[in-house]
Amino acid sequence: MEPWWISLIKAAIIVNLVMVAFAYLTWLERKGLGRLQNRYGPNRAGPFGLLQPIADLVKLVRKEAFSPSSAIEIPYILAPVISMFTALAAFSVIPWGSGWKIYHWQVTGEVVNVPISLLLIFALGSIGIYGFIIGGWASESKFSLLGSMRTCAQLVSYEVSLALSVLGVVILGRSLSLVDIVHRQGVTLPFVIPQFFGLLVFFFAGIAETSRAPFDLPEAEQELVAGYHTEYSGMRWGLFQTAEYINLITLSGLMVTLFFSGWHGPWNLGPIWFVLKLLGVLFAFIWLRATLPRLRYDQLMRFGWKVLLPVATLNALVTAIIVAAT
Amino acid sequence: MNDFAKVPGYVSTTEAYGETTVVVERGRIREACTFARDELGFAMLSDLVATDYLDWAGKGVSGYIGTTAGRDLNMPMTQGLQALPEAKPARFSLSYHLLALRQGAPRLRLQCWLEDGDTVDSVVSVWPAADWLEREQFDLMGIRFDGHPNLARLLMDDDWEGHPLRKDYPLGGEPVRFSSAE
Amino acid sequence: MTATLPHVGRARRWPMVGDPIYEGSRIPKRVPTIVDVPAALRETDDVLQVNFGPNHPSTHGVLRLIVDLDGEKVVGLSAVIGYLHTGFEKNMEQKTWWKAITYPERIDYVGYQNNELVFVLAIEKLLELEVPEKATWMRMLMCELNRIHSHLVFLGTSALELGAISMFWYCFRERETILDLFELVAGQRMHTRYFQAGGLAEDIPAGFYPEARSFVERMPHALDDYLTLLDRNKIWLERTQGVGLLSADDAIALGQSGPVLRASGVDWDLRRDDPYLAYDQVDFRVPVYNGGDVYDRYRVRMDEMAESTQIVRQCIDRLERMEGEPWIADDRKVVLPPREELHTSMESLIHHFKIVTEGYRVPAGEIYVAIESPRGESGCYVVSDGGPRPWRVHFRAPSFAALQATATCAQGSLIADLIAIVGSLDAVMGDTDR
Amino acid sequence: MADDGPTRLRDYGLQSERLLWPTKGPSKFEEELGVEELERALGITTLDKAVRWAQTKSMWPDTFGLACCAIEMMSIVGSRYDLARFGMEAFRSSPRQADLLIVSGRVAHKMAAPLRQIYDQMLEPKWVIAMGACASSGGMFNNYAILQGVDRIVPVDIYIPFCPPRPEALMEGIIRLHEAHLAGIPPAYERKEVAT
Repeated sequence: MEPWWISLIKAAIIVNLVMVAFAYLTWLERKGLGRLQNRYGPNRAGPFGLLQPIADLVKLVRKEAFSPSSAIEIPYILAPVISMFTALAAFSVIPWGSGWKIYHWQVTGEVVNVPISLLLIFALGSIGIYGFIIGGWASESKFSLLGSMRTCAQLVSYEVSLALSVLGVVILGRSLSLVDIVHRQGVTLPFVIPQFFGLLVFFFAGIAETSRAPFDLPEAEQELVAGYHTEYSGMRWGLFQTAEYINLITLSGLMVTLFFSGWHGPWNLGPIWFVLKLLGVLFAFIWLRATLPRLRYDQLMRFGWKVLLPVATLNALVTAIIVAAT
Repeated sequence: MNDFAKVPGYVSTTEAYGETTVVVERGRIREACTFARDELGFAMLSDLVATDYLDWAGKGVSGYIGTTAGRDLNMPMTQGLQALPEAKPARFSLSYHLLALRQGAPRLRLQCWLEDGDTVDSVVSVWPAADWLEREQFDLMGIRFDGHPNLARLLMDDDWEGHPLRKDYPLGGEPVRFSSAE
Repeated sequence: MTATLPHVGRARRWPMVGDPIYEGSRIPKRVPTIVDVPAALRETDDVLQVNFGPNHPSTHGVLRLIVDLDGEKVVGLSAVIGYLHTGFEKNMEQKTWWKAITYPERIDYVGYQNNELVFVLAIEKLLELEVPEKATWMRMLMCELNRIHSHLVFLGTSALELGAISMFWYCFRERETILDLFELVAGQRMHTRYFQAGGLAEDIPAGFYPEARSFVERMPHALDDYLTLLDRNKIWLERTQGVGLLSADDAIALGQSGPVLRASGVDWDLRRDDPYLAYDQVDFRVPVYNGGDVYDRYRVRMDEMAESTQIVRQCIDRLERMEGEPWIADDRKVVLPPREELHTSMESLIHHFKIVTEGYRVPAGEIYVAIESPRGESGCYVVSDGGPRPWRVHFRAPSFAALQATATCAQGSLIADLIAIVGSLDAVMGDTDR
Repeated sequence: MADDGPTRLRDYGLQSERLLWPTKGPSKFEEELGVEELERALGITTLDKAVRWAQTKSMWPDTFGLACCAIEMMSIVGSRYDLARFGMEAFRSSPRQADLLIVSGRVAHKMAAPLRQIYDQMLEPKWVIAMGACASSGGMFNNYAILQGVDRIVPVDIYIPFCPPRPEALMEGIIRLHEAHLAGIPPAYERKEVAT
């Protein structure tokens, strides 16, 4: 067991790493979309546009702080903070290495190893949704309200499938702890092979959970202007964006952990494998965004309840039966 | 040509530039439109346009006319202040451009004449397409249509004064100064 | 011939020679231009009234839709237009005929060549001018390029509105090549003012044909790309098929034209049924679909792009054999004299001076000219009193007619459909408001 | 440097001020800015410079398409011109998150109120580009319907002539705006007065 202050240091490192990862994810997305659309993407701010996220950040911070006169002040200000906090907190249980021995302390590859870390991630995710809902509701704008309604419906519906889709992994991994699941995959094989349908459901539900295209209805720019964050500006808006992207990173990390055996790989590269796999998953998200049109509300609901949910349930059942039989 | 004589409220027919213009009485325009649609097969109202002839032929038109036929400068009517356009029966004309979806795309212009303040029956019940077209003419020309479901301004602001396309409405805008002296 | 287009789940019928043309409609019922909220619903608190526009990302400019929503469902809809009313018709009355040619392009700023053409044709009809053959064919080429351009803008923006963002870039890539051709010909990317009364403003520049040909070679492949990206995409089909239905009768009653009318199953194209320019001398087919939904409108435009490419190819073939022929009528009362004559001929100088300062005179009369613009029947009603200025100019705007159909199409749809419907009607607000 | 001759913007590093007539006095723009104002505004610190750099590198436009120019404004996002290189591809549809209002096209009197509202909804710092002849001065539409220049209702930073401006022209306008901001020139709402 490591002393508490090591966890603290690791938390600080992880938070900063995740923030940097978020910043460069936006850069990657803009560059990636640019390449997929026959153009360069940002390249004026620093070499290859690498300073672009910094410029964005500074600009957002220096933007006038503002709240609409009709907004309900406290929830309006609190909403982005909630989203941001839960997004950052959720990453703490994702293991990104096997652990190292530094001096005479055994340092593990995650901030904390909670026995029920999977449940914790889902719980934090669910709380984070409140941030989006409250934010849209408190800004007292019709477009925000519509965006909130969509967030509410979409995220709640897809949460079910998301949770069910990992049931198979939990059964195979025989634990709710992400660390145990990763270890188990290191011993046996990545769960993507036995749990392929689980992965598919997880992937689709994950896109919906993070409101990415083609499930980006809550902030469908062409329909609802900007959805729940229509009335937000400056860094408050920035916090929402950060929360969304960190959720995306967390979800991709979770996917790597659950299905692609986390940091395991040939030549024991540890965190490097984790990052590479993470990048691969993130690129899939960007690719989808560049390619697919957006679903309609009723189609989204139909897909969630009539396709994903039965598949996820069946997948869990079949896995359970096979595991019980062998 | 005989067909058109049967149009309710028929007044006259003119053929010019390959186009047929049938003038009908102002009060019977809706009947005429219904007849044209149902009996003559002009299924579509493609356009509705009002023209203000205020001060038409009020001043002579000078100079030569630039047709291939009018190139002889010594001919009368090609030079000087001579050409006066023929007078019109009333201030406003209202032209309904009808189109039949048939071989050759036959077109018909139903026209009626009205003075300022006269109203004309709405043809929204004949062609729903007339809804906005009539509102536009009301907005820009000030022609009132009886029986229109919602005769409000369409293009200009609701509180706009006057009807901009009338000839007595100034062009508006602002004088432009090019010198720095002002 | 163009590459074969894959068709998904829809019968296609090309009209044959001798096919009966649509006989018209008796307007069976009242077609609304406004959707009213049901009285029972208005009483409750469930209706949320939202203002889409005038500044909204997907209203194609400054259209304002007042939408009553019951949840995601559109229960009430009325359109407010006029936010781009520019007073073209009034301004054109103040300009001489040849200066007024500059204005129509700005009316429909996506299909500018066609709008320019309709006004020039109106002047020529009043003047009874003979236009040289080369000019006619070049006009046709430019108009068809412009049609492709317009449909590309439609495709890019409406795909963007449905969330397929990359289509925008792919469509604008081809659009840039078309604009290059325009620039090569006229020196301007948009609003070329290349058509004069009597012909063209300038001769076709050297090097135009190879450039145009390479575009013609490339366009079918680009179309294939678009089809691959959209037509084989389940989400795209789901979003567009069966959405925004407009029956043939309603379309005729609402005065629809162009792709909207053809997507509703009415086989009508002025280029074929009332040929102007030299459309009776080129081979092309008129795509007609029967569904009357957003998907069919998109398909009609896709097929039209392929057909227009073929027309452009035929125009190039024809024009290449007309090297050295005149590009503008030789009528010094209307047409500016050649530049080099100004230095040697007194008469030319006078003509030039008269045309530029006072303008040419057009015989008195009233006419209505209609052509098939990318958006449908673009008409121009012109009254002349025989003077150097038009007495009255009025444009029959296809977008104006198309927008009237919004309410009919949007009955019982969701917000997301509304966006698709407004996009599919392809209204240009400049055209609507004038 | 103000000793020998009047203060010019190019003395402060605004490179793109055209130097065709070096001995000419201050331009209209510089007069409008005022020499004292200029001195004050240009006394910027390093931190200020960094912030200004960030603001120019991430100046997000609002999607405010009006007429013909809007089509060219769209093409500047297209792959040939690619505004994304300047970090500006994030066309925001909510004015709250936008920094730059490109008024692209003619503004009818009916549209003036919405335009002003959009401008007021944007948060400082904010900039306005009047794109095209119509937005700058009414252009060829000197009539009852069109506002003769949007500078009547919103303070304009950059005017771009032409009808419609080529994407390159718009890009030059944007780059000049960037340069002016980097050189320390305050946004137009601090310099100009408009009727409210």
